[in-house]
Amino acid sequence: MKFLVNPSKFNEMSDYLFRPILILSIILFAIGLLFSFYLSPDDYQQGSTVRIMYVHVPSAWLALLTYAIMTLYSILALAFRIPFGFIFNTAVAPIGAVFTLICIISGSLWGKPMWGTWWVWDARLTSVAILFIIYLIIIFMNLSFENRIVREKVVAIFILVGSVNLPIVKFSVDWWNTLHQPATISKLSKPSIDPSMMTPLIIMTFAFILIGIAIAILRIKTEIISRKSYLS
Amino acid sequence: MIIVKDLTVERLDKKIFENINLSLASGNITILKGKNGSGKTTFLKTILNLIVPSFGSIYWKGKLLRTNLYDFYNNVTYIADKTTSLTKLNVKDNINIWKKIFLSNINDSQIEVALKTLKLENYLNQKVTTLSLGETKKLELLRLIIENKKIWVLDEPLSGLDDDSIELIKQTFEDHCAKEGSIIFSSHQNPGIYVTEEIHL
Amino acid sequence: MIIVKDLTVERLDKKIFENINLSLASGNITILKGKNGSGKTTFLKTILNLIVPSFGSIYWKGKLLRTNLYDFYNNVTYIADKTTSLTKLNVKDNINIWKKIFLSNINDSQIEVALKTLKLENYLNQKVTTLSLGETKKLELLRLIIENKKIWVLDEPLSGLDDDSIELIKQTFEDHCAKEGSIIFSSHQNPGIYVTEEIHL
Amino acid sequence: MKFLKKIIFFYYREYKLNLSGIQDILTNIIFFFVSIFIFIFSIGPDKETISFIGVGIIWTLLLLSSTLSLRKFYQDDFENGNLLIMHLNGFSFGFIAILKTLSHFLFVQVPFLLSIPIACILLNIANDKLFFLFASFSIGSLILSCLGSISSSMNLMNQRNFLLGSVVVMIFSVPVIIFSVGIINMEESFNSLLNILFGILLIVFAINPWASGLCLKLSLENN
Amino acid sequence: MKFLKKIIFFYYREYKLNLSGIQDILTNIIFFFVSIFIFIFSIGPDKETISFIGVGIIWTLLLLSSTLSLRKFYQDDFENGNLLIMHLNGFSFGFIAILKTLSHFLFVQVPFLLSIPIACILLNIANDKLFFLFASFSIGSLILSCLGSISSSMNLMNQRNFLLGSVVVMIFSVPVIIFSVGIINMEESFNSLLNILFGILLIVFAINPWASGLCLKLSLENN
Ligand code: HEM
Ligand SMILES: Nc1ncnc2c1ncn2[C@@H]1O[C@H](COP(=O)(O)OP(=O)(O)OP(=O)(O)O)[C@@H](O)[C@H]1O
Ligand SMILES: Nc1ncnc2c1ncn2[C@@H]1O[C@H](COP(=O)(O)OP(=O)(O)OP(=O)(O)O)[C@@H](O)[C@H]1O
Ligand SMILES: [Mg+2]
Ligand SMILES: [Mg+2]
Repeated sequence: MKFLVNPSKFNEMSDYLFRPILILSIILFAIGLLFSFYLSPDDYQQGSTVRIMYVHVPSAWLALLTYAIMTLYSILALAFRIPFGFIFNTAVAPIGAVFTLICIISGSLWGKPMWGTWWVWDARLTSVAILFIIYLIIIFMNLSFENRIVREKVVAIFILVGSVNLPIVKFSVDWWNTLHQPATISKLSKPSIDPSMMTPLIIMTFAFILIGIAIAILRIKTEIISRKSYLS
Repeated sequence: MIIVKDLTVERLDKKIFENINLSLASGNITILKGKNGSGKTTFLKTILNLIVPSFGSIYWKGKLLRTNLYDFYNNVTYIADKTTSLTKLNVKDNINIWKKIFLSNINDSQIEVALKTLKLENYLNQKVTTLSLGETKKLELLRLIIENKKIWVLDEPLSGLDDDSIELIKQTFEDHCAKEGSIIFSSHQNPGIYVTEEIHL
Repeated sequence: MIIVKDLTVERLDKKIFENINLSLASGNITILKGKNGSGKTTFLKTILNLIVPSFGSIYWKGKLLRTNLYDFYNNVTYIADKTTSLTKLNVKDNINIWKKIFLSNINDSQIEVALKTLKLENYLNQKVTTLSLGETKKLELLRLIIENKKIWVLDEPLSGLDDDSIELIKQTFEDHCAKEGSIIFSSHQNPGIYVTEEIHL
Repeated sequence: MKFLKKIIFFYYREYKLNLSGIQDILTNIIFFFVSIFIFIFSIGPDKETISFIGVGIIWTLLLLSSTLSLRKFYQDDFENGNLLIMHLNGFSFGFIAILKTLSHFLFVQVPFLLSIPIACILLNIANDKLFFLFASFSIGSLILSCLGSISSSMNLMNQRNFLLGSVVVMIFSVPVIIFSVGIINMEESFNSLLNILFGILLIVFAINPWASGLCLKLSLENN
Repeated sequence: MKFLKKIIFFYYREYKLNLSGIQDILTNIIFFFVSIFIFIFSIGPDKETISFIGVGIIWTLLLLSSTLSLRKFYQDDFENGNLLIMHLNGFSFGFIAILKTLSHFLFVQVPFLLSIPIACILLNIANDKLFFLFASFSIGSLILSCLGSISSSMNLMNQRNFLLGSVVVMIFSVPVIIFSVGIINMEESFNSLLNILFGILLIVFAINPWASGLCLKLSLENN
């Protein structure tokens, strides 16, 4: 597992893995799209808008997952002085931001037919919006601080502090009585057992994960190259 | 009092200077010479522990400077190559602020004398922005008198001054050395100031 | 080209200088000397019509300067006693901005040569804040080349420069005069620049 | 031609100074949204209330952003001598004032303008109000830029009474803002009211180069 | 004794400096009141709504205007070398950070605090809430000053993108705001909640000298 913390090991490993991952992700994505558009039934209440779920939920999960991993790497980088953590964070933040954006946009598109508005200020949506802004701040910090050493540390600390937001996103629906959860659970509780909806969701989730990994590999590699001078 | 051993400083991975040695005893004047960009300012800042050298060490009273920093700071006045007076305020306010914030033990009459010799006595109520270049510089140099410390670290103290003022500075330097003070300053020209050591960067 | 007659300038009801005369023909170099606060900067600014004199008049090409201002401005480069480069940007950006905003007819290779002779070619991507004092000054003087005007009005162009750079400036001055340009500059020391006229304030 | 080039390059310079890249504009926009968030957090998520005061929030933020940047208006260029250098290169003071005002509008206010549609979604402002908001907002923000230019050029002078003057100018913006905010809720007479706003804009726009130019000239003389 | 004197004289200096920039403070306060007017006008004269959201508005405006003044926090003293000179005269960076934070509180936030009673009248906030508002506001604004100190010292290393620092401060202050606004509407448990707010203050106050001091040191090294 050394390749998860060591740049050169990571480079070796990713050379093996990149192609299979890319191919697999494309295949999965195609199957997933096929399933979600043709092979899954309409929801008896939501009609075909339920298909937004196959984009919305995986992207939401990945947005959270990415941030969680970034938090882990920040701890690694700060506490154990593993520079790969900084590299990882710099490379992966935009990916997480994109997932969050997809989640927000698909959610809004879903919300218009379901709730009647694009946006409400309930706890989940608000905390996701804040997650998005945190991602953006991380990206901009990376772009605008000049001193590399300072920048990395500041960003890592910021990621750590910002991780407070994660449980809020995840559990906001349980902690507060919000619009988001009732609207979904009450209507999906029966169908969610239905494998015809579960399968495409799982396939899409894996497709999203693999695409994320593929892009992350590319970005991490460029990041490693741009830091060659001090890593070696 | 200050001993510098094999100092090497890098900035943005570029070596600025290498293996500079210096020992500044009390009563000494050291001049720092070198081309533009040769690292005079950097050297002075390194001595003041504002820049971390990549190699070499600095001693103050026999101990490593870093371990003994505030005692060193209590004994040193630094005049930077740019002016630090508050441009929005007038000369008098600036002097007052300095006097207070440096806990100066100089009394008013001494400052008045200094102002007079520097020919600044008529500008007390003028804002610093409206002073001429040389006048601002002279105001800055007044800090030497106000702070009244033993070691003077001066970055281009002579630039922008006229001949009379330079003569004055020369005398001030000599007085200071006679009182066991020590001076290290950088300058492109040396109009006859007697120096004990010359460092070329 | 420029003729100054009986110029008297007051500031805050204080007479700075009185009855100064000057005539600057093409190919001439005039040096302005005087103590700190004697009014060199004020004089140069008055010539540039930035300060209204209380007495006397300035002529440009035989006409009153004030009636002919923008033609005059089209022919003059002013280097102030402080630096005007944008400190937040790097050297390259500054040069680019200057080139564009002055509608410079100088091409890139000429600028490159100038950068090389000024030894600034390695600092193109460095921010101006991190340049040394002399480097900033040299960058400022680059404006002379970029603007490429006939009359140079320079306030203490030599301060902060090392001997090599001063030599370079000297040569640049001579070249400029040979090309029918004229220069008026203020300086506390004159390291052997040949001047046609010396004005003492 | 030369004139046009000068204008273009002036804005090239302003662009370089104001933005080191796209991320700066985006930061502006994020700032806007975060401010909206903060408002909502402190006011509460009640939909009705939010759409009620939405216009007020947007206007306040506009005002904030333009006062926030007033210090930069002339101060930097004045202190580092760039104003002088530009003047010596054929920009008259009045002209500089016009260009600077538009640059303030362009680089500070326009990013906000662009994010208004999204803000309207977040704040539950009805779509049909969007046009009114946009129109009154763009005119109003130009007025604010002009007033800001006058006030901050006055600020350059180091005499006390001018300092007060700059504050007084800021106070002038109060009726303008209140007027513009009011406009949006009066859809019937919107056009005639907008005309009045436009008239105010013309007046300040005409005064601005003259007043700011004079202040710039005077402050350079005293420096 | 010497220590105390240094502190006193530090504030003498800050006082002199701030007095010369009095128009900035005035502009801030004008901004504050103008914004309140905007809200009143956009909401209409409905007293209920106004007093309902009044506290939230005051809080948000406080936050926005303290970010408005962040630019001045260290920038000036950093650029003209005064930070350096003070450090060389025995002020450690962390100490400077503490003093500066308090000075920001004193010269920027306190004027606001003083104008709260007037704002309360304008916004129809009940008198008995004034005390709660004051208490939570003073603690909250100190928290904001600390956050501001950290962010603007960080910004010294990143002088281009000033707003980024403000955005960071604002994001961090979201919980503070939610909390403080909540406090005021829960009069029964006010004291215990205030204690929590006070706890947050202690945390940021403890982090501040360390974090800001480090940033100041690093940015001086790179200048
Ligand atoms: C912009 C608006 C929206 C945002 C930001 C958003 C955000 C999220 C997030 C972050 C999750 C992941 C939660 C977790 O992992 O537990 C999620 C899950 C989910 N969302 Fe949304 N959402 C939005 C709108 C909607 C709408 C309109 C619907 C449907 C009516 C919806 C239905 C769901 C469902 C069914 C899940 C699956 C997981 C679960 O049941 O908890 N979302 N959303
Ligand atoms: N913060 C910095 N980052 C990177 N390089 C720097 C920084 N500060 C200075 N330098 C570079 O270090 C070199 C030495 O600068 P320094 O200011 O010490 O020169 P100097 O000898 O004082 O020159 P001058 O006579 O012009 O004042 C210069 O080439 C300068 O560009
Ligand atoms: N705006 C102003 N208001 C009032 N007095 C001023 C103003 N500007 C300059 N002065 C005064 O005018 C005198 C001349 O200033 P000037 O800057 O012309 O001197 P200088 O000859 O350039 O001196 P230096 O050699 O120091 O640069 C100085 O005594 C200065 O204090
Ligand atoms: Mg130097
Ligand atoms: Mg001068």
